[in-house]
Amino acid sequence: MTSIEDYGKYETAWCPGCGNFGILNALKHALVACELAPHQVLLVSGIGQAAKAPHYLKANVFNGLHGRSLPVAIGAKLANPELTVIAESGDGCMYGEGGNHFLAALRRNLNLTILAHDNRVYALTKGQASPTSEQGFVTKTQPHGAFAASFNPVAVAVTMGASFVARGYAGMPEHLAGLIAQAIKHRGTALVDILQPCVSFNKVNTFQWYKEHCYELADDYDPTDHAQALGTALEFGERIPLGVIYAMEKPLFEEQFAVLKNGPLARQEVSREGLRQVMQGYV
Amino acid sequence: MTSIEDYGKYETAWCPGCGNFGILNALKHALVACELAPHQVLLVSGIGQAAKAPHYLKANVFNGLHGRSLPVAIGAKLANPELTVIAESGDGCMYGEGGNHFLAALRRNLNLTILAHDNRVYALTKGQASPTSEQGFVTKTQPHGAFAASFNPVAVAVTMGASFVARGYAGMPEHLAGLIAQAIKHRGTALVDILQPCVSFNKVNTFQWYKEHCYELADDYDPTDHAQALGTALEFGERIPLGVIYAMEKPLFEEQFAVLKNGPLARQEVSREGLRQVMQGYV
Amino acid sequence: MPRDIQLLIGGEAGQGLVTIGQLLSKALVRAGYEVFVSQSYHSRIRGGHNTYAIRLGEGPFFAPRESIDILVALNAETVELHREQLTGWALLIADSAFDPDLPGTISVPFAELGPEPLWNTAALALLGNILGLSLEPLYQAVEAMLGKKHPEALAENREIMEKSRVWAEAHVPEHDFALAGGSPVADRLLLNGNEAIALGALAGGLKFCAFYPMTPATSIVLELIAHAETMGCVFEQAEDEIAAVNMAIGAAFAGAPSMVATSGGGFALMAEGVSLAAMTETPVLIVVAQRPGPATGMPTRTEQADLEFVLHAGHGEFPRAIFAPGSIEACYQLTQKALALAELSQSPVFLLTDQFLADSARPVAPFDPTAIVPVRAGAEPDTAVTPYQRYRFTDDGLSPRLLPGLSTHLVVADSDEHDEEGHISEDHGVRIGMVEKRLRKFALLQQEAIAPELNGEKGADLLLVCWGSGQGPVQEAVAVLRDAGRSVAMLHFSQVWPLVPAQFLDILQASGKVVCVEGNATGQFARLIQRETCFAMPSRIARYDGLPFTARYILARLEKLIAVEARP
Amino acid sequence: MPRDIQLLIGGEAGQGLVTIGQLLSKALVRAGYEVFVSQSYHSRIRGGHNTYAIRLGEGPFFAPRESIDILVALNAETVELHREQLTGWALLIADSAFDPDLPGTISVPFAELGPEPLWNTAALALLGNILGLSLEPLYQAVEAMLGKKHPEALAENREIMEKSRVWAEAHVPEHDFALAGGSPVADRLLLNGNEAIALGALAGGLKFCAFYPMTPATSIVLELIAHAETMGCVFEQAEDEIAAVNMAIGAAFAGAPSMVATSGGGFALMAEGVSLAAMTETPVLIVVAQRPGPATGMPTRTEQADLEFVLHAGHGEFPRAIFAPGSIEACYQLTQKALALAELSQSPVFLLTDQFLADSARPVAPFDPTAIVPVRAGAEPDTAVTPYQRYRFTDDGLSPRLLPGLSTHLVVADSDEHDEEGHISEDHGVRIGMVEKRLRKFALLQQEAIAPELNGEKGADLLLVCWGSGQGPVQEAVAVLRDAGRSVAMLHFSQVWPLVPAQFLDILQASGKVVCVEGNATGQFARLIQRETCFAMPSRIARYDGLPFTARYILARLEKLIAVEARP
Ligand SMILES: Cc1ncc(C[n+]2csc(CCOP(=O)(O)OP(=O)(O)O)c2C)c(N)n1
Ligand SMILES: Cc1ncc(C[n+]2csc(CCOP(=O)(O)OP(=O)(O)O)c2C)c(N)n1
Ligand code: SF4
Ligand code: SF4
Ligand SMILES: [Mg+2]
Ligand SMILES: [Mg+2]
Repeated sequence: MTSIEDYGKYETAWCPGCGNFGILNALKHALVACELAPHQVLLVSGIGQAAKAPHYLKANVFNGLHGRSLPVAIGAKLANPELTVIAESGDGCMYGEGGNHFLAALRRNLNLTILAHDNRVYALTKGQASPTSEQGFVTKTQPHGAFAASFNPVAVAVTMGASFVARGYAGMPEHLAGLIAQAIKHRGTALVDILQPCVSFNKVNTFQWYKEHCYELADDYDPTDHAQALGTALEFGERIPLGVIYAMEKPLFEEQFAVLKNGPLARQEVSREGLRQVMQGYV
Repeated sequence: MTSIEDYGKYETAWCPGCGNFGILNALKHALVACELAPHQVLLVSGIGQAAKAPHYLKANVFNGLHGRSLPVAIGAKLANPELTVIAESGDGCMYGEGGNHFLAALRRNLNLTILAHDNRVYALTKGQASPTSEQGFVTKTQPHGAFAASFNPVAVAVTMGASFVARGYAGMPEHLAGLIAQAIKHRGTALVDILQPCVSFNKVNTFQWYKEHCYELADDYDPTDHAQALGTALEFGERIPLGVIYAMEKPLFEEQFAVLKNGPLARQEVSREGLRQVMQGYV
Repeated sequence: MPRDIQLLIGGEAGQGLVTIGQLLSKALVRAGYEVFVSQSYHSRIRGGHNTYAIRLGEGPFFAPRESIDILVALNAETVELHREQLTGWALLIADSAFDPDLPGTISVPFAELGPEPLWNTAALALLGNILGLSLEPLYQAVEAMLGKKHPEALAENREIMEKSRVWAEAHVPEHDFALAGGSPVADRLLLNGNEAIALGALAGGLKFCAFYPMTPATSIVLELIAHAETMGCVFEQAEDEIAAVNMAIGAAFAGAPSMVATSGGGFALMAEGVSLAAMTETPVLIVVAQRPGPATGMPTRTEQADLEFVLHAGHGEFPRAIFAPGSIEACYQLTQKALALAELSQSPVFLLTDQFLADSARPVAPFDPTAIVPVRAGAEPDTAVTPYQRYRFTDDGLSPRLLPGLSTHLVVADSDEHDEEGHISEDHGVRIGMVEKRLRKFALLQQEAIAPELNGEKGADLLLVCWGSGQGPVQEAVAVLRDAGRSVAMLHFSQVWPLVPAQFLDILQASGKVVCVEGNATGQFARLIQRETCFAMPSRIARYDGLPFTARYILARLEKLIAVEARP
Repeated sequence: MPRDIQLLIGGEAGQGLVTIGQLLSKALVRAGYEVFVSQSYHSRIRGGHNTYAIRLGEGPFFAPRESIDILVALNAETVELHREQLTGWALLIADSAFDPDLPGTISVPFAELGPEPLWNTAALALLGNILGLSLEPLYQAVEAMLGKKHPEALAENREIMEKSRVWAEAHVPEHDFALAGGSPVADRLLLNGNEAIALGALAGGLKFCAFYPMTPATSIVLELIAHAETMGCVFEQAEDEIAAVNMAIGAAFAGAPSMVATSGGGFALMAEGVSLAAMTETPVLIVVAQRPGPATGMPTRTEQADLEFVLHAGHGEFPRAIFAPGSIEACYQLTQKALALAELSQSPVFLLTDQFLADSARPVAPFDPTAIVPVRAGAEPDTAVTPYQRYRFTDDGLSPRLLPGLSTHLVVADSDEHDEEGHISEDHGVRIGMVEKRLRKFALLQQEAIAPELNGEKGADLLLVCWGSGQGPVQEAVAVLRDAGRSVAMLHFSQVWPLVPAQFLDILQASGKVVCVEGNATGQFARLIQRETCFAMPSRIARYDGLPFTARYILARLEKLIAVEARP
C-alpha cells in the first residue's frame, strides 16, 4: 500500500498562498487513492510555475520544454504503456504554446491524464495574458486588456469528443483529488482543467472570486450525455460548473499496436527472423 | 468594375478533375462579386496543393511556410488594414501543422478570411491522413486506418464563438462563391471550410460521396442562434450541412490600435516629438 | 556486352514511368546485372516532367550518367527535354502518335498493341527485348507486383508483353545494347538510400518513430511502417515536427530506441527539441534528408546545404555526432551506428542524407540479419548506486541511464539546469559541473568517429574531398581521371562531425591540389575543415541547381579549375 | 569622495529590493553621479535570492564589481551569501531582527521606524544618509514613482524617510562613503540594455512587434508596449514563437518595419521563419537575448552561447548580419542600424544581447530625437518597371521591393524557389540565378559591416578580444592592467557577422599574446575567427556559470594564463 508519505515533501519555489499547493496536495492524494507507487508514475511537464510541480513529489519526472509536455508524455506512454503517465502544466503551456498538441492529444485518446493548472495567466514570466485570461484582463503586455476571446478548454474538449473532461478547483483539494483519481482511472485521455488562483499576477480570478462563481455539478448529472455536457461546458461566466463534465469509453490509441501488449518496448528483442523476412522483400 | 478576366488565367500543377479548380473558380467570382480589384487583395497561403492556389490568379501573394498562413496574414493585416486579406490553404496546413494558429486566430477576430481547402488528406506529400481524415482512412502511413478522431473545424470554431463559420463544397462553385463573398464581406475572422475531393489520394470522400451526403441549410436557418449552430456544426456524418452555420458581430481586433485608423503603417511618420517625450521618461 | 548503358524513362507524373523502371531494374538485378537507379520529379502529383533513369550493364555503378543511350519517351516533351543528352548511337522509344523524327527512333504503335493502361508493360517488354532479357524474368516481376492484388490482370499483361516482343523483333533496328548472359547473383537486395536507412534502423534496434511527412524523408518512414508489425515497432504521424521530436524524446526516455526523419524545414522546427535531448541527455536519432532551401525551396530536388545548420542547431552548447553516408551500404551501416552512438553517448545523433541518395537505388550484397547488434536502452537497474542519480558526475560524463518504471528507482530528467538527481538547480557550481560533464562526452564521440576514406594514394597530385552523397559521382570522376593517367585520389567523409584532424590532415597536406566537391553554394564543409584545421580549400566544385553531381559535371568544372583534359 | 563604491541590496523576490535600487540609482544619476546597475534573480516570483547592485561614484563604470562596500541585507541569507565579498571597510545594513554580528554592521530597528511595507523607503533614506545625499532627490524619486497611482501613500513615506535619516545620523558609524557634492548633468537617461534596444527600435522606425514572453527578452517588449501608443506601434503577443516570427514577416511584407525579441529556446522555434524571411527577402529584425542553455537552462542568468546557432539558424544558404552591442549606447545605435540594414538588404538581421546587458543600467547622454533616420519600408511604386517583378535579377542582388496594396502593382512572394515574378519555379537555371542573387547581397552586408573597436595600441603585448556584452568588463580589466604598466589593448566586436578580416586581422597578427574572452564554454567566437581567418586563439577566458564577466574574474584567469601580476 502506498501512503501519502511515500510521495515525499519538498520545499517549493512557489509564492505563499498560491493555488498550486492545493493542486499538488490533491495530486498526491489521488495517486495514493489509485494505489500507485511513485515508480509506477511518470509526470511530464513543460515550463512555468505549474510545470515545477513534478519536482515537488516523488515520481519519475520528465520536465521538458515550455508547451511540449503532451508529445513527450505520448512518446513515453507508447514506449511503456505500463507507466501511469500524467502530463501536468500551466494554461500557457497546455493551451498557448502547446495548443496544437492539446488538440491532437484529445483526438488520439491514449490512456493518459492531462492536468492543466489554469491560473489564467503566464505567471513565471511575470504576468502576461494566457489563452484562458478573461477578455479585458489587464497586464503590462495587454495594457488595454486582453482582446482575444478567452479559450474554454473544457468546451473545446467536449466538442471534440474527448473521452473524459473535468473541471476542478485548487481551492477544493478534496474534490479535486477525487477528480484526478477518476481521471487517472479513466481508460483514455482525461483532461482535468484546474482553476488555480495566482496570488501574484491574477488579481481578478482570486480564491474569493472562484468561491463566488464555482458550483459542483449535481450528483445526478449524467456525464455521458454529450449535448448536455456541451451546454455545461459552455457555462463559464457568472457560474462555473465543477466536476466530471463529460465521460465516455472509446478505444485506446495504444491498442493499435500489437507489440505493446507485450509490455515496455525497452524489453522487447529485435527479431532476426523478422529482419530476414523484411530483407527478403527487397531481393 | 472588376471582371473575372482581371483575375487572369494560369496553368496549374493540379491533377485533372481536382476539387481545387472549383474552389479557385469560386474565389475569383467571389472577389468580383465583392468588387475588389486584384491589387486590393492579399492571398496568404502555406504549402500543399491547396496552397498553390494563390499562384493561379492575379493578386498580391505571400506563399509562405507549411502551416503558417495565418500568422503571416495577421501580420500583414495589422500592417495594412486596408488590404483584403485571405488566408488560403489545405486542411493539413490549417488544422494540422497550423492548428495552434487556427485556435489563436479565431480568438482574435481580425477582419480576414480563412479558406481551408479540406480534402481530408495530405495530398502534396502523396496521401497521408490529415486531421480531418475520417477515422479508419487507410493510407501508407496509416495502414490500419487513421486512428485519431476526425477534427471538425466548424464545430470547434462555433464552440469558440468565432464570428463567421461556414462550410462550402468544391463541387458547388456557385454556392461556394456566395459563401466566400459573404465571408469576405463579414467584419471579422470568417472561416470557410471547403470540402474538396482529391481524385488522387482520397478515394473515400469523392464527388459522388459528397453529393450523397451534403445538403444546403434551409433558407430560414438562423446563423445567429449559437445553440442551434453548435448542433448543426456537429452534424457531420450521414448528412453534412453546407452554408453559413454561424455568424455574429464582434469587435475587430485591429480596432485596439488607434494608429491603424490612419491607414497602412508603412505610410506613417515616426514622431520625433513622441520620441522626445518617451526619452524624457528615462531622465 | 556493353559495359555501361544509360536508360531513361521520361513522362508526366501519373503516367506510370516508375512502375516500368522498377520492374525492369528488379528483373535486371535478378538476372545478375548491375544497375544504378536515379529519379527526378516535380513537386506535383500529375503532370510535370519526371524521369526514372537506370544505368545498367557490368558496373558496379555509383552515380547516374548524363548522356542517354536508350530514351523511353512517354510524351513529346520528354524528347524535347532530353534530345541534347542522346548519344550518337541512342535508341528512342516513343509512341507513334508523336513520332519525334530523330535518328534511332523506334516509333511504337502502342494503341495497336493493347489498351492504354497496359502500355507500361508493353514498354517493359520492348526494353527487355532490346536489352536481350528473356520475357520470363520480366513477367515474373510483373507477377510479383500484380499477383496478390490484381490476379485478374495477369493474363492481359502477359498477352501484351508477348505481342510487344513479337513487334520488337520485327521493328527494332540494329543496335548494340543486348546484354551478355548475366549470371544471377543470389539474394542481392535492390535498395535505395532511404530504404537502406529504414533497414538499418530496424537492424539497429529502432522501436519508435514519430514523423510529420516531408519530402524527401517520408519514404524512410513509409518503409519503417511497412515493416512495423513484423519488427514490433511503434510509429506515429505527429501533428507537427515539434511534436514528432518531443515524442521521440519521450519514447527514448522511457526506453524505446527512437528516431525522427524530416527535411530542412521540418528540422528547423525541431531545433529546440535537439537542445532538449542534449540537456536531458536523451538518445535520439535525427535523420535530415536535405533538399534545396531556403524555406520551401525545391521540395523534390537535392542539395547538401544543411550541414552547418544541423551542426549548430539548438541553443546552448553540447556535443553531437553527424553521419553522412555516401552509399547504400553506408546508409544501412551508419544508421545502426548512429542509433548505437545515440544510446552510448546519451545524446542527439544525426544522419544527413539528401534527395539524390534517398532516391538512388543499387543492388547490394545481402546483409546478415543474425550479425546485428541492436541497441539495448538504458543500464541495468541493479547496477545503480542508491540513491539513484540520473545525472551523476562521472569522469567520462556518462551517468547511468535507468528507465522510468522498470525498477523502483525514480528517474528525473529536466530541461532546466539540474543537479545530479535531475532537479532544477540555480547553483553556479552545479552549473559548471553539468556543463563540463555534458561536454566531456565529446571525447567519446571523437574516439568513435569514423575516419574519412581515402580512395587512392596519399600524396596524389590531385585530391578530391567530398562528403555524404558526393561519394559515388566523385569516385567515378576519379576513375575517369585515373584511366587518363592522372595521379588522383578521393577523400570521402561519411562522418562530418566530430572531425578528428589526426585522421586526415596529413592526407590533405600531402596532396598536390585539393578540391572540395560539395552540393551547396558556399562551401560549408570546406569552411568547417578550415575552422577545425586551418587547412584552406579555396578550390571548390559546387552544385546548387537542385540536381545531383555526376562525373561529367565534376570533370567539366575540374577542367576549368586545373585544365584537366580527360572527360568521361 | 570615494571613486568607486559597490552597493548591493539582497533579499528574496518580492521583498521590493528592486524598488529601493531603482529609486536610489535614479536619485544618484539626477544628482550627477555615475552608476552601473546590475541585477541577479532566480526563476521564481517569491523567495529565492535576488540582488540589485549599484556601483557608484565618479566612474564612469561599465561593469559590476565583485567586492561589496555597502551591503543591504533584507534577510539573513543575504549576509551568508555575500559575506566573503565584503571589503575590509564595508558597511552592512540589516534589520536588527537578524543582527549578523559582523564588523561594519548597522543593525536597524526597522519595526520601530514604521510598518513593514515602508521599510524599503526607510532603507533608501538610510542609504542616502550614508552616501551624503540630501533627502530631497530621494523623496522626489519616491514621489515620481508613487505620485500618480498612490498619492495617499506619500505622507507616510516622507515620514519614515525623515525618521530614518534621524536614526541614521545617530547610529551610522564613521565611514568614508559620503559622496562629494555632485554637479547635476542635465537630461541623462538611466537606461538598461533592453530599454536602450526598445528606444533604438522606436527611433529606427519600428512599427510592428510580435512576441511570446521569454526572459530575458520580455522587458524589451514591455518597453515598446509602454510607448506603443505614443509612437504609433502595433504589437501582439502571439500564441507561440513560430507565430511571432511569421507575423513579423507578414507585417514587414506589408510595409511595417518589424521585429521579434526572444531568447534561445524561443529563437529555436523561429529558425524556419528565419529561412522564410531570407527566401522571400523580407526584412525582419530578430533580437536574441541570450541566457544559459541548452533547453530551459538557467532562465534568469547570462551567457554568450547562442552565437553559432544564430549564425547558422535556418535551412539553406543566405546572407545575414549579426550585431552584438557592448554598451547601452550601442544597444540604442545598433538596433537602429539593424532595422535599417534589414530593410536595405531585404534580409533577416539579428541583434544578440544577453541577460547581463539586458539588466545592466547606466546613465547615458541624451539621444537627439531629431537626428534619427527612421526606416522607410519599400521602394516608391512609380519607380517600378512594368511588369513589376518582385525578384528581378540585379547586379547587387537587390530587387525593387514594392508593398502590396499601395499601388496597382501586384507583389508576389514565395517560400518555394521562384522566378523573377515570385511564382514557384522548378527551373534549374532560375534556381542558380536566384541562389546567386540572394548571395550577392552579402557584399552589401560586408560593406556595411562595423569594424571592431580597438581600445589601445596596435601591437600591444597583450590583446583581449571580446564581443557583445564582454566589452565593459574587459575594458575595466584592460584599465587595471594599464595602470599596472602593462602594454595591453582590447578589440571589441559589436558586429560578429559578417566578419571582414581586413578590418582586424592585422591587429590580431601584430599583437603579442591574444586572448579571447567570451561567455561560453567552447569558444564560439574564437572558432569563428579561426574559420574566417585561420588565426588561432588557443588562449581563452571562458565563463559559463551563468554569471557575467567582471574585471576581477578576467584578471584572475589571465593570471593563470600569463602570470599577470596586477589585480583590481
Ligand atoms: C519556447 C519558450 N518560450 C517561452 C518561454 C518562457 N516561458 C516560461 S514559463 C512561460 C509561461 C508559463 O505560463 P503557464 O504555462 O500558464 O504557467 P504558470 O507559470 O502560469 O504556472 C513562458 C512563456 C520558454 N521557457 N520557452
Ligand atoms: C515544416 C514542413 N513540414 C512538412 C512539409 C511537407 N508538406 C508539404 S505539403 C504537406 C501537406 C499538405 O497537406 P494539406 O495542407 O492538406 O494540402 P493539400 O496538399 O492536401 O492540398 C506537407 C506535410 C513542409 N513543406 N514543411
Ligand atoms: S506567481 Fe502565481 S502561480 Fe506562480 S507561484 Fe506565485 S501565486 Fe503561484
Ligand atoms: S493530388 Fe489531390 S488535391 Fe492535389 S491536385 Fe491532385 S486531386 Fe487535387
Ligand atoms: Mg498559467
Ligand atoms: Mg489536404
